[in-house]
Amino acid sequence: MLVSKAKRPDGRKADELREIKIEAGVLNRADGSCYLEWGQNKVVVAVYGPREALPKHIQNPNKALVNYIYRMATFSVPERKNPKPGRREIEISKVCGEALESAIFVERFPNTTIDIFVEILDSNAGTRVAALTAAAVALADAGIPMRDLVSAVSVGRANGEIIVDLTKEEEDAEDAVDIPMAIMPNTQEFVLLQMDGIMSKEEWSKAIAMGQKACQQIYKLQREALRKRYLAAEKE
Amino acid sequence: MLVSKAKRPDGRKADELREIKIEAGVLNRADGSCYLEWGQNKVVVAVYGPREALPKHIQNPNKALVNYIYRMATFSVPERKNPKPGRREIEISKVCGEALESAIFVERFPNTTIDIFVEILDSNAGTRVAALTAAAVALADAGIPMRDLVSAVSVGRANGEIIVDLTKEEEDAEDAVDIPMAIMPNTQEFVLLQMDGIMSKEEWSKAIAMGQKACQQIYKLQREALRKRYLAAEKE
Amino acid sequence: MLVSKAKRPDGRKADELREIKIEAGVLNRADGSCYLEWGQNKVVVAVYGPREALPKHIQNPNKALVNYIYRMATFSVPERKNPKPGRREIEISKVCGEALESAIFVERFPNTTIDIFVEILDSNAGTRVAALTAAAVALADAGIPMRDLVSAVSVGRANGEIIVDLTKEEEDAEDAVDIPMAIMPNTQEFVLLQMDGIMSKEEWSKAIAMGQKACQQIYKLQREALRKRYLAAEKE
Amino acid sequence: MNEKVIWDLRIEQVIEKLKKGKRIDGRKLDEYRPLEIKAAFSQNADGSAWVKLGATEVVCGVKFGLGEPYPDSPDEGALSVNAELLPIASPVFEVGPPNEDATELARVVDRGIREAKAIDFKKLCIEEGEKVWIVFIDIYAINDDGNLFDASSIAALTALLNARIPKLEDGEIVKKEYSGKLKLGKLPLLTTFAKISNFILLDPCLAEEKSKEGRFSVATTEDKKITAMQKGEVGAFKLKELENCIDLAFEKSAAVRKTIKESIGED
Amino acid sequence: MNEKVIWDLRIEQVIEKLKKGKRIDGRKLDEYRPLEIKAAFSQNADGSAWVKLGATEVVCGVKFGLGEPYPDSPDEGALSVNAELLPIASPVFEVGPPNEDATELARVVDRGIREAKAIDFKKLCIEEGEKVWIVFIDIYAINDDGNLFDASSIAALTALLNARIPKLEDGEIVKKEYSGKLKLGKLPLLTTFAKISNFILLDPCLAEEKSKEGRFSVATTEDKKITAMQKGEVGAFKLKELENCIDLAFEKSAAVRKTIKESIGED
Amino acid sequence: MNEKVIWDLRIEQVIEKLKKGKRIDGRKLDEYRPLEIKAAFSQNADGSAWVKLGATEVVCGVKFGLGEPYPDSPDEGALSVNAELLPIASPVFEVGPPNEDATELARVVDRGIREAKAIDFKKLCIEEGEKVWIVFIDIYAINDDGNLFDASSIAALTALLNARIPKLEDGEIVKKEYSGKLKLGKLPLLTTFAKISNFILLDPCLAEEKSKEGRFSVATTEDKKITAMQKGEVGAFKLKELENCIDLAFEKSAAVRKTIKESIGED
Repeated sequence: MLVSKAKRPDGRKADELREIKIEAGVLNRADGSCYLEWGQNKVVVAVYGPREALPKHIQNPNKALVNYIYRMATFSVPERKNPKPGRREIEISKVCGEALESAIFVERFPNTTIDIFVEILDSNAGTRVAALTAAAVALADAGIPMRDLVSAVSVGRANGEIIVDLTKEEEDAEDAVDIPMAIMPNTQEFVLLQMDGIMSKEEWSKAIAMGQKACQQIYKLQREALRKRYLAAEKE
Repeated sequence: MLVSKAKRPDGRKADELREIKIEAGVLNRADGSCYLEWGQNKVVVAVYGPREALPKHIQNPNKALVNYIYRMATFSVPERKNPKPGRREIEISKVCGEALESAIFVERFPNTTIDIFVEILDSNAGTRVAALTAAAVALADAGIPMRDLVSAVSVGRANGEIIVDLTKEEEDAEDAVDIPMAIMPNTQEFVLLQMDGIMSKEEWSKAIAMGQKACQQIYKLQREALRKRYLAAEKE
Repeated sequence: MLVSKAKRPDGRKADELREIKIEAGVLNRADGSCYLEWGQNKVVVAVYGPREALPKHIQNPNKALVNYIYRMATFSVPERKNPKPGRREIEISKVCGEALESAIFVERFPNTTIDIFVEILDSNAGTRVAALTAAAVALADAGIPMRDLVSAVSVGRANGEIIVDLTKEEEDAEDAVDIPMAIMPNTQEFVLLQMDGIMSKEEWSKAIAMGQKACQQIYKLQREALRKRYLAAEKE
Repeated sequence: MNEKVIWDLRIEQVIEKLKKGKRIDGRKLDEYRPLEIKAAFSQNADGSAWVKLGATEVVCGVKFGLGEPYPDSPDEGALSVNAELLPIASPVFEVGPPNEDATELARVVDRGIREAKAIDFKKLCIEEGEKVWIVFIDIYAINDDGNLFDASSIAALTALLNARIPKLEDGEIVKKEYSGKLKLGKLPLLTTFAKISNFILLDPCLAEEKSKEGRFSVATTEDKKITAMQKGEVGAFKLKELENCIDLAFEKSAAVRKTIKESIGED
Repeated sequence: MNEKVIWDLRIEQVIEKLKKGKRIDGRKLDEYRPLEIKAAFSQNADGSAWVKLGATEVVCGVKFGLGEPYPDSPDEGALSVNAELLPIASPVFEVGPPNEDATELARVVDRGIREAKAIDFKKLCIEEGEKVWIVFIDIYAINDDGNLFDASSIAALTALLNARIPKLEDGEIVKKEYSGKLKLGKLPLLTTFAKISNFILLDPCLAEEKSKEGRFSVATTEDKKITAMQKGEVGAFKLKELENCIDLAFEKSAAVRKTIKESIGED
Repeated sequence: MNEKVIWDLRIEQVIEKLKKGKRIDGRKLDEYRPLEIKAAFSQNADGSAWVKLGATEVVCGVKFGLGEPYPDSPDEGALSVNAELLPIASPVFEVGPPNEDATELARVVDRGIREAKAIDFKKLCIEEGEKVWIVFIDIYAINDDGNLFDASSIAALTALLNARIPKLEDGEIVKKEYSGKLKLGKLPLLTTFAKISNFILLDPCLAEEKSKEGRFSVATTEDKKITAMQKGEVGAFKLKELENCIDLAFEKSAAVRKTIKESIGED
């Protein structure tokens, strides 16, 4: 696969990720947590559970409920966001929760809920995949058993180039296509896949292949963050 | 009783109904259903129940609850309606539900709810009586035992004439009076009666008498729709 | 302590209260009630309980919940108030409920709720302390056992003077400070204390001392209202 | 629970007595409870009334606000009637936005006033197509001992009758100054009946409301016109019963109208 | 309860049959259910469609409203897609504002249309920076027998295709008069698949939806472009599976597009 | 359940130790937990701060918006303070709009700033009667280990101190450009106390908050003025106790003010 050598507005190569920092276990009230910086994006995630699902009538006797709430702080975007959750936040919460549930052994925890709360504190495109990546780490930090981690990235097109990890500036390009995706890195199966924009199947395939590669890098960073966390916990 | 021979804007006689088409049992997920066209009005009704009322604390150990929800599609009116239910829809839901409950043997189904959902898809005056007429058919289609059907019509005055089944154009007349009414056709008892406008008792009496006659015609159409439904069901 | 002799806009002395009328037991559906006029302020309070707290999951097995709801009628203020409760009403409800709970023997009534509903029907500054004063009387009227009554007043500064019981006109002064306070009159302990405005600790101490004196007058009026109520009840 | 038992006994009593032609509180079938009205009780309201109908208490305030006219009536003011069933008024009323009972109450009071053309909306136009007065009528139930409909209708009419229109300066409301009284063209009043065991009762008290098999309200004017009707609650009425109610409404509302006028010093 | 037992049996049946390469209703894996479309069924809507896909029924209405443009596109109209899962459509749908399922549905339909540039928003500008047309697409589920996504997409596209733009006079909408039809640049359609026991099924019916381990939808145009994608529900797809879905979507949507054109008399 | 048992034991411990004059975490009664501040952490905010007070974490962002002035102060900007107790911060916080706890928190922080005249609202007027700056202060609790009040107050003051006013061009905000810093006239800070078994403790941690019989907060400025007070939660304070709190607030807030200035490079 050929990757374009043209430089992007921020100087990155087509298949180059922005800088990503992941820290697990940052909050003492949550069962699991993660703080992640991905370029300008800043995300905090807390995980609670498995805990009894209440009120009782929402309980599922066959599995844990996975409740994923994605929200953006009012000041995390260029123009102040209305504090009320918008339809975008509701849709993202739904599909990202489903993506994670695909990896969790929910059948082991009947009648419970696993709550995953995400807050975006600063943003510059790609917040949903940043949050998903952080949430997978927070779930692991909480000791929730999973088939695999979930690693997420956004790929797409801007200014004629197929690229990974679009910035806001690139998302605003005339020909922009944004494809948020998340895979289980060991099986390479897709648990999240969305798309905005118009492109051919060939371009799409090229973008997806770049995304798969990027997810392996992200997976490495996730494992590294978890390793640090376990070493620190052992010392305590 | 003298009925004026003056023609109305759409050419109808004072005591003439618009064309009415009723079809019972149109939906496969509901326990009972009805699709009704009444002039330009188009209504779908679904009935569920008697089913367990939830949450438990709303249950009545002496009778079934009757829950009637009347809503208009945003595009069913000349100017797009706000999707949020308005006060008009809430009041209509209340009094129409009470009208139907007057005919249902609710005491036979303690702790349950009978849910009646109405959606108006196109409209031109008289939607609440069209919906009530359709709902009575849907209840019968669901096999809910009733003292009697409920037949509804709107009567009133426009341009100096006492008339039945007003159109929007007639409702907008300077001297318009609108009287939505519903009766149990066998006992002739009123289960719904509202009024908008100003008139003398004599005019009111004349209008009501015309309404009673119209309800008998509507009753015939309701029975015919149910007969067709039963024949079709038998064949299956 | 020196009290200024300068006259206020309505002719009162610095430490002089507006006229206060208190009537206990005015409503027959509530367990306890009170109607209070304090200058232009008019307040109705109803108390229900201790009654079973519902839904069950809100019950506290160690004590009664105290639920205080303060609301202003739309027409009770110079410009029509939005009927939806505002953040001011929510905060006042919280701190005034906590103030009263401090005086109630809540531990005697596990799993119950004591509901205190306040409606302001006309207003001119000091409605929260008027309501609190009335609510204490309504609680006593309902026979709820309390350590002590709660007597409330607002003190502060306007036009350079430390004064009690500010009017709206005084609250709008350039240098206005408003200090709503409530004490248990026998122990002199503070159960409510808020402040708006900027002042030195010396001024604050002077204002508080005047408030303590005023609360004793208010306490007398509360007891008098309750005495009348008991005499009337005995006659019945 | 005990509450339920007590009400069941009361309902039995209501019906027992009715069979002997008597009401639980000794009234005749077509008799109102004692009516007391305190007009203009609130200084911040532009018009107001506190109504006691037996033990039932309702307060109502009128406020004038500035707004844009509706596109289809650019030279007319507007009316907004709201009702709240305060939890103060009854152990079964809950905190929160108006429920369907409050909505029905507000809308029936609204129709009675609006359809009678009691308010001349053209006189409430300030600048055609731009600025009009909106008349806000806000009703609060304070104690529910039955028939909140009529108590609310009485309170609303009284509050309108003592309402003053604020003074305007440069298009803004001048606080505490008024340009004159609101004048009403008609005096519509609601009269409400309950049907119990085939008896029709005027002005049902709470125990009667709990026993009822249907409610019927009719708004009428001093010149014997009907301006609104509402059959509500579960139950069915015969035509003859409705006709009798209308006749009684004409008659009984006349006395109420007199009490209202006295309350505002117009008698 | 019994409901649950019945569905469990149906799910077993779906899977049992699939293992033999058969679908519960006899269809091929890549076969749509019968499609019926009634275009322009509502007179008050500016455009409308009633779609039956098997027993699944969806109605959609288009209305044009006047509004201000967004500051960052002062010369463009706007699009607002809403969906309601009416309790009419299913015993498990509840009364109330759109939940997360309805929100996802509306937004996926929206993206398919918007990203295909099916609507030329510049042509919906009335006065730059001041006044534009807002296209409201409102979707109502009437009977949910599975695959509301495709039914909604078909209904939305049909309603847009028969939509007429209201006539303006002095900047106001003239009722019941129109200035012309809305013209679409592309005809995007959603094609939805379910994954069950490693089989990929086109147009899942309700029993299949309940059995599924993942949903995948792709919006495509007549010139074989992809304009939106949505993997939803719990479950995971292999890349190969996704690629096959895209190819099938290109092929299958062509036939649907033909049925739509027939429904509006354009074939 | 187990959670409850653990907290009951912690509360016992808090009280046990206090009787020996000791706090559960070894602090003196009038000692703050370690304070860390990261100013300007968010690029999209016009001003921001991330505050750690012990394990308690709060973030705050300031944004400037354009709006109309209030009719009674046509030449003044406005302030809007909001707080959210994110479910991230505590297993007992719930998703949804701000509850009464969040509302109280926001309003007490608001009063401290507003009443101190920390912000000169006249300088936030753009066009008298037409357009002013609205200062939005949004506070999010990230980890609740007690005393969210002081942490929020510190975060709000720090965010204001590093806030830059956006640049305007033709009346619209130019993204990422600024016309200058917001200048503050005063530096008000909240200082919060808990009363437990007749001891008064500065900066209660969570275990202490759960043990408390009353909370008292006082906002003070660098020139020893009081600008807001709030007694909250169930419990009663003696006058002498309140007076001691005020004196301590003057003293302790000075040190906090120093840390804030360091965080923004002003020391």
